[in-house]
Amino acid sequence: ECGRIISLSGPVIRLGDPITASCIVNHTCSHVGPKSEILWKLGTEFQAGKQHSLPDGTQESTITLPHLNHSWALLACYLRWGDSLQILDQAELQAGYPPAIPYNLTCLMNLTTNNLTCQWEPGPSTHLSTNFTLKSFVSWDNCQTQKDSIPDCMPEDGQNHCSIPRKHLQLYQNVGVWVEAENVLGTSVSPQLCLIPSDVVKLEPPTLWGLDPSPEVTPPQPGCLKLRWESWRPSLYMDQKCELRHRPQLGEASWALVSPLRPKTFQHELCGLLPSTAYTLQMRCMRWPLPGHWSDWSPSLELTTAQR
Amino acid sequence: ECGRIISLSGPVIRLGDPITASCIVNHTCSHVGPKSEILWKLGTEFQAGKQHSLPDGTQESTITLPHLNHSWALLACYLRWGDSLQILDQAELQAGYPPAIPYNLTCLMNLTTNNLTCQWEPGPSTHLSTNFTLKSFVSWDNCQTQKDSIPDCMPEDGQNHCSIPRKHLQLYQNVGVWVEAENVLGTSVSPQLCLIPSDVVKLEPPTLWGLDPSPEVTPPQPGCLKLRWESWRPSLYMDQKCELRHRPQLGEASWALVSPLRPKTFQHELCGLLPSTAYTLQMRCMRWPLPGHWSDWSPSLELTTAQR
Amino acid sequence: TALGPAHNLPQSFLLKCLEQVRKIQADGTELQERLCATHKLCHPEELVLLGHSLGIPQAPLSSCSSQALQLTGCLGQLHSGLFLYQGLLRALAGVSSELASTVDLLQLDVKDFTTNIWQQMEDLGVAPAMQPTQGTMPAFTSAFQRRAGGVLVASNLQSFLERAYRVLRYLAGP
Repeated sequence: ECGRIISLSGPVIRLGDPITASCIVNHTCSHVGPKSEILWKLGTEFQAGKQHSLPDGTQESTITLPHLNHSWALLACYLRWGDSLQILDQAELQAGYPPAIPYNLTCLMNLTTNNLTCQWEPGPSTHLSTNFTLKSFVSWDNCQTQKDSIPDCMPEDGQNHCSIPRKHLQLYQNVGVWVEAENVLGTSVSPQLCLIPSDVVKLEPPTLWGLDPSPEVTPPQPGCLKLRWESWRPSLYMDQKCELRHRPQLGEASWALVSPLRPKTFQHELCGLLPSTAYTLQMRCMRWPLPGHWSDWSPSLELTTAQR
Repeated sequence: ECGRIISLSGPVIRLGDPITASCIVNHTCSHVGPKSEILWKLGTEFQAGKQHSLPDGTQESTITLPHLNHSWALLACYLRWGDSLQILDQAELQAGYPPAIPYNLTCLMNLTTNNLTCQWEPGPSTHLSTNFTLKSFVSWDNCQTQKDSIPDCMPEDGQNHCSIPRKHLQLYQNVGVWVEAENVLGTSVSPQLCLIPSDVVKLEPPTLWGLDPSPEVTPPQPGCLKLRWESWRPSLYMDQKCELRHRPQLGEASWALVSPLRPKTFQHELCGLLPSTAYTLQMRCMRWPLPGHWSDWSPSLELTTAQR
Repeated sequence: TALGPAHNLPQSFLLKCLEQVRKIQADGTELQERLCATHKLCHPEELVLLGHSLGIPQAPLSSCSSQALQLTGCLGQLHSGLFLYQGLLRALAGVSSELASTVDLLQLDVKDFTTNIWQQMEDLGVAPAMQPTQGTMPAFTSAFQRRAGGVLVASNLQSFLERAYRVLRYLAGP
């Protein structure tokens, strides 16, 4: 082996930090004269280093790059050999930042997949391969002490969300959850969230239907509408309160709100409306009185009130 | 245990074959009177069996179903107990056919994935879970003897095609390939194909371009078109012949064919056409003189001939 | 005996060989382009010194020169050369994840071509009793050396194939 690079300050450094590297050329490198010039090439640019001979005749050239302003670069050590330049060795330099502290950690319990899905903001790019891990444990107090462990949740490459499977969860116990970010320059840890999965259930919107007149359903009074609704089926085991909003389709009237309403009813007459007017109705529900989040508003239902 | 079914003719039988099963009720089944009636239920239909006592007081009922006309059914053994019917045991009956001989086995060598992909017709449904396996080997003669083995290729569930990876192939040697189908009622084997992967390469169509007048390209003569083409890039290492077909866009003229053509040309003047007429052109290529398949015709190129 | 175009090699064998040479050349070019794009190792002439120290062997084709074509010897040298390149490509294993599939494909195509030549030598009854065994391969002790070795092996292989193509073209006639 004729020569090689010994990079003194590690293959990965902080962006902006200086890099020192040295390249040695063995005196045994037969084809080479004693005083051959060693050159450096960073990316496409040649640079000279400080060259000196070691007692055993080995040539050494040292270079200090003030700061690396690319996150990746190739540094090659060349030897002038006759009228050609020969590459002796090449090092891949990587520069970046240690991971920032992940923030905005939020979690939602999904009743369809039965997973607790948490997402977070990773912070600015580190330019380095950075692994995120969602860590959590079950706690019987408010997340001061661990009752049961939960395996680490590894998000898919590049994703900033992870889902903890139902089998690791106790839906009515506290779960302490946080995010760890790690790359070759360091580790960072997000603040810990302490939540009860059933309190963060993500409700899908309820479903609204108009009621067509039939033997069981007498036609609505003028200025009234007959409708029924049912909150999202997988959530029917939860006590909920719902609210209905309506407004005439035309014009810029603001929403009128009817609240609170039961999560399920087979027939509801909504009155006090303008006769023979097309209305837009939407509903949303929320676990109640136990803690929960509002669902999104349901898709609009268009109904027209009876004539006077 | 009060009683259980002993199915005499196997849980899986040929569709249409009779099934015999018997159910025994132990005399030790304390709650039961000595002469309790055993009943059978196939699907939703109750049937009586032939019941007799064994020397040790055990009751046995045997039933013979002439032919099972469902591919799957539940057969339950009941015991009359007071005025209720008690289920003692239940057997799942499956009926189907042994696999038919797979046919229409064809293979194509894909130069993008570098796989040899074979597909076949599985034949009529067997109503049973049937596994297909693509078996193959490398041969230095015409598939009489095996030179090198190739691992079995297991298609994805329900798929009737499988791809043999490049690393198991020798592109210029014979490959013997066939399909084996297997289910609980039997096995069947397709006829063996003997092919050379490079002779069954699937060529993608060539690319056709019109040539815009430029310093290097003089405008075409009236009634002529200037075009260039290149056969599919991954196949350029193959000697090929191509053919061009063209016809006026309007009207019902049949295709005129220009053949054979080289697989790549930077400038070709096609003449003998109607002046100032819009033409549709397509090209296809084929490995030649070595064996191969025609590619599909290329997408149409629309060009208009120069005015007189 | 110096053979003109008259020889007992089947035309389909020669056409397949020509096709295989072109395929391997295309694979080799792909490897060279990737080594250049990914690792900025684009010029074999910058790696001569390293090549000496790594001791990358070259494959002779002296029996295949058009002035002194010796068919049996030429086939033997073609086979030995291809066999050598199979070994060199195998020694490059672990060159880098980006290049692994390109090196694998190149090695498979070289292996196919080696097999074809050997089979034809057997058919002509000129195949040695034993398949050759691989000599000692250069030891690449760093990722850089594997990549530099890749450039040198690919470059040597291209010139080997160039000479092989000329003799096969000559044998296949017009």
